[in-house]
Amino acid sequence: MAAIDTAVLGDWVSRFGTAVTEKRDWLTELDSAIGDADHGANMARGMSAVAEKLSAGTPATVDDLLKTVGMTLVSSVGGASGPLYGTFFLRMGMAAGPVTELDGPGLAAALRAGLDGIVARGKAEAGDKTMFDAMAPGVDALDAALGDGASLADAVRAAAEAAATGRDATMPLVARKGRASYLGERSAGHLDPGAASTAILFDTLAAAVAGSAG
Amino acid sequence: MAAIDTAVLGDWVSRFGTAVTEKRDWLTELDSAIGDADHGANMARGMSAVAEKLSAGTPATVDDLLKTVGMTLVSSVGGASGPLYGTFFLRMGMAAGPVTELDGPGLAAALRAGLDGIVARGKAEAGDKTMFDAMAPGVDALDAALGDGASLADAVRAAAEAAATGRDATMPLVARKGRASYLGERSAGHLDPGAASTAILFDTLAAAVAGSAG
Amino acid sequence: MKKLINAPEDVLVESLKGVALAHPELSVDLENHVITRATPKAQGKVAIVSGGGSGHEPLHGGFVGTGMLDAAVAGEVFTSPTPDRVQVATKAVDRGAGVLHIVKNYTGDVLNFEMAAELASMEGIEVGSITVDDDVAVQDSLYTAGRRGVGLTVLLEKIVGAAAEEGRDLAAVVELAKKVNGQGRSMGMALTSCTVPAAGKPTFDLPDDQMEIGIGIHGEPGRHREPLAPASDIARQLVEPILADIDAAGPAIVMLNGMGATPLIELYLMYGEVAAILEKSGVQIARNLVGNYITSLDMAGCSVTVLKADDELLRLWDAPVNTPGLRWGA
Amino acid sequence: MKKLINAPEDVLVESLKGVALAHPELSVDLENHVITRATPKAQGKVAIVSGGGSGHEPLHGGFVGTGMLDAAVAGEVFTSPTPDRVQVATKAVDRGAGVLHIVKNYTGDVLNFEMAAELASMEGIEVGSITVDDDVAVQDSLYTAGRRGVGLTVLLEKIVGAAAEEGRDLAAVVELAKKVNGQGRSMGMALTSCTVPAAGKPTFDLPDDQMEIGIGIHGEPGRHREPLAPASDIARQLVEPILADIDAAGPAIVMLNGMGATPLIELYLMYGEVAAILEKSGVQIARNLVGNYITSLDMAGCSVTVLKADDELLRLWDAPVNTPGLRWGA
Ligand SMILES: Nc1ncnc2c1ncn2[C@@H]1O[C@H](COP(=O)(O)OP(=O)(O)O)[C@@H](O)[C@H]1O
Ligand SMILES: Nc1ncnc2c1ncn2[C@@H]1O[C@H](COP(=O)(O)OP(=O)(O)O)[C@@H](O)[C@H]1O
Ligand SMILES: [Mg+2]
Ligand SMILES: [Mg+2]
Ligand SMILES: [Mg+2]
Ligand SMILES: [Mg+2]
Repeated sequence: MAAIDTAVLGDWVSRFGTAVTEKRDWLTELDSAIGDADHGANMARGMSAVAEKLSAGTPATVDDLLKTVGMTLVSSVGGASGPLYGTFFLRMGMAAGPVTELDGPGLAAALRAGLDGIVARGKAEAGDKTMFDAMAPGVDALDAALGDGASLADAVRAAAEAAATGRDATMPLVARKGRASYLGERSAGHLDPGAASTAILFDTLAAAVAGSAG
Repeated sequence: MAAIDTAVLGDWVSRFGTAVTEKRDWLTELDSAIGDADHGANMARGMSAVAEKLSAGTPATVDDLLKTVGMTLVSSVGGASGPLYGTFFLRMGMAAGPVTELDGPGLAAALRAGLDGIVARGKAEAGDKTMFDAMAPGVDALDAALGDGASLADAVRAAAEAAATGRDATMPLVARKGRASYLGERSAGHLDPGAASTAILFDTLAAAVAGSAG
Repeated sequence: MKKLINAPEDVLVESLKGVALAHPELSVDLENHVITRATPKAQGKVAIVSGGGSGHEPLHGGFVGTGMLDAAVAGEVFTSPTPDRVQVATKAVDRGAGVLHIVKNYTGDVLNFEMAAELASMEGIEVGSITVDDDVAVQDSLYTAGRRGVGLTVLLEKIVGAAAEEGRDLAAVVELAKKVNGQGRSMGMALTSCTVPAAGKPTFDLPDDQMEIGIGIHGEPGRHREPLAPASDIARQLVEPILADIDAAGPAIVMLNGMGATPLIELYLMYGEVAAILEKSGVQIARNLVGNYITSLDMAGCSVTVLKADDELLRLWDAPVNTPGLRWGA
Repeated sequence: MKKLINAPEDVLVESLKGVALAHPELSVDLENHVITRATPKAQGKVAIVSGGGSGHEPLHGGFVGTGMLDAAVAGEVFTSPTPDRVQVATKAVDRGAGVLHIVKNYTGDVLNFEMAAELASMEGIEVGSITVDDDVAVQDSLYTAGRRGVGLTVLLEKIVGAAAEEGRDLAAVVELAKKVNGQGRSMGMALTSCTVPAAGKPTFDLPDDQMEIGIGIHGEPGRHREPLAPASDIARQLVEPILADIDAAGPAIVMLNGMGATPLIELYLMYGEVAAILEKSGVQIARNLVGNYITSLDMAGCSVTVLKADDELLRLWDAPVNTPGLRWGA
């Protein structure tokens, strides 16, 4: 399998929704330690709105699908993660355009555009202890694996692993963006909740791609 | 010893002050269970104002002494116990008159007048679960012991014992007066705080009389 | 005990100092714990004095001002003030037309205000008195201390204050106070106990899954303890005993009051529940108050007060009031 | 979790229902969680919209009314509202003279209001914006999210609201908002954590003998944890960092704000302590507010806000305001 279609992307979105809902309490727990105890609720609320929106059927083109996801997140989540994840999906869709499937490089470019969107909105840099610190390694790893000739399935698995590593690496960091930054030194020693949800985002992408290959 | 003078009465008042201050937390504890958690603080505040007032010297006559105690309690305690104990001492003093000592019957009559004052203000009856339920048995026992020819020291000791028994007997009662009455059936199973401080009042009277005899 | 205080014995005076600094329109007698208006009302008008134990703020000090009280006498926490201090307040505000004492029905308040009225009449001041007893959690009976005075006190102080400001004489003001007291009832509940500063620990223990129904405003435990319930159920448990006690059909003034530690977001939610039940029962809420008006230190919980109203009461309710705790039209 | 609620997910809407029932002078859009004045201001005047996560009541909904906000947008508890809802509010209140967005400086609020402003300008509505960042507990830096917006928001909404009511144009209103934001600073502390309804348990654990200094208004733990201290010491710990950050000598408006579960008796006591320190430092308190104005659900604790004031600010402060949370002159 060298490309994924809207069905696989729809499956990704649905798996992501299921996973953040299942891990809702954990995400909130992480946000209690260094934020305001709502990241789990925010993501679960947003992704259940997405599921509802898509329940009528998956849009025919990649950009329609991803923009719908983005718009729904923007208008249902609020908080920092709403505009950030919303912008991520909106920009991904804009980069992908009105196609029906994405090959490896297409997917990588779309994810990169999404990441750039998050940076444009939130101005996060590496090491700020945000979702960026899981997402950037994920996107970089995808590029690298594809460049090394890996299969799409292997490449997204590598991206998921890199995102998880990035998430774990937020633990010792002192936050410089988002609510956790108010804690100063006290933010060290905790995982960033947004990095944790982003690791789930990449993990469910790998699972969806693997599922479609199986 | 057939009579007590103002020094003994002064000693009584001072012992009562010391005792309620020492037992302040216990009295408040009792008031927490069925009242508003201030009886210990109220009595300690009042009796320390009395001590301060009397620190210049004990008045020369019984009525002066007791009325001073009563007025000071009225103007420093507040709550239910302020007017009640205040009236008790005021009426005791009025009954005693400008004498310098009280014999057994004189003391009994003064205490009876104090008790009547409490009833006039608070309308308590036997079994209402108030200070009345310790004070009335105390005064009755004093009358009875004196009638039986007991010495003053023995008679006030008997009164103290009766007051203590009366206090203990408030335990199973359902309160009909004061704050505890708001609890209805739930007031049963607790000692009445005012009955507890009244038992102390009689106990310190016995101690003061015994002290003067020794 | 977690409180923003210094020593427990200084809480009252230090808090009054803060009131004095925050409200130049009030005069605070730190020795007698009496709060009066800095500018007294006109000669010839009835003056209104209330008071009681502290710990119920904004009641009573926060209701001193034009259109409401002339003076408030603050006792120690949950302890009624002494007669001599009530008398200080009474003398300070008398404008030659007599003084109304608004007393909440607790043995301590009743006895101390009674003695104060005796002192006042000895000095030639005419004193009228109303004993507020609106708490339906407590059974009224000739042989007990009777119902407690709770939330209705706020509404009564406002309405009677307006009448005094209009220039009604003492007899008329007392009459009105009796009318209000006869037409209003309250019921409260607690999610947690309060902690009296001098006691240093909660007055009662309440497990995490329990609540007290029928509490007063002094940390007295309630009439019964129940498993924690949804707001809609709590609203029913508060409103039903009130409606069983008075026929409140028709226009009413309703207060949803917080006990001190319950935030506004919950109080408004509760108000929604209470209003729905009342409207279904034929009570037409003409005016309302939602917030912390008569509290019990740091107790979490709420109370409902329903006052059957007619045109006269609504007009007096709407009259201008300018106090730290209630203000409109001024 | 002990709260007067039904299901955690219904808290916001059910509380808004209560607001709608309690305040006929407000219009509540239960679908978009937007509160507006029932009677809009005159055509040609700048409108003021604020909003943010819920749980800070009376902020912002309680400050909608003449002389203050035109609309408040209520997000879920501690979660900023979405851009489309801010846009609904913006459109609803625009009277042709543009709309000021008052945003507290949190990434979520800033991003959502930014997107809302983009939507508004696409529809031809002129939007100005002020980001309030007054919390001296947080260090300001180009490389971080910067200081949080806390207590000053209340004072700014009042002053800017009065200016808009006077008829100043959008540029002038934005200018004034910047001036206020530049001259005011706040600092807060907590005795207990709050509990977010959806989380069901306290956001942080705080032992009985500890307090948090430098907390925000979302249950974020503070900058450091300390042994519980007397009020006078806490006052010093709140006031000193403010005075270290701005030169506040001269006239000022000072707010002593409760976090939601601290009763008025303690807030007044704290105000006394704070006022004493400020006066000693040359701050002359010209106006003050003591009470629960910007809360953090059921958190116990308080915050201090100091706004350096001049005649213009004092005049706007004194202008009539008629909202559920602040009312005078009306
Ligand atoms: N400026 C930013 N850039 C990128 N991500 C950010 C930024 N600010 C916050 N985040 C992410 O958002 C997460 C918090 O999301 P959430 O809890 O839903 O919103 P809020 O902080 O408004 O409550 C943080 O853990 C962090 O990963
Ligand atoms: N009507 C009454 N007659 C006699 N004693 C009473 C009456 N009401 C209350 N008391 C006594 O007062 C005691 C409570 O005193 P205290 O706690 O100091 O005052 P308060 O109840 O005002 O807080 C009760 O325990 C009871 O003994
Ligand atoms: Mg969060
Ligand atoms: Mg008591
Ligand atoms: Mg008491
Ligand atoms: Mg949030």
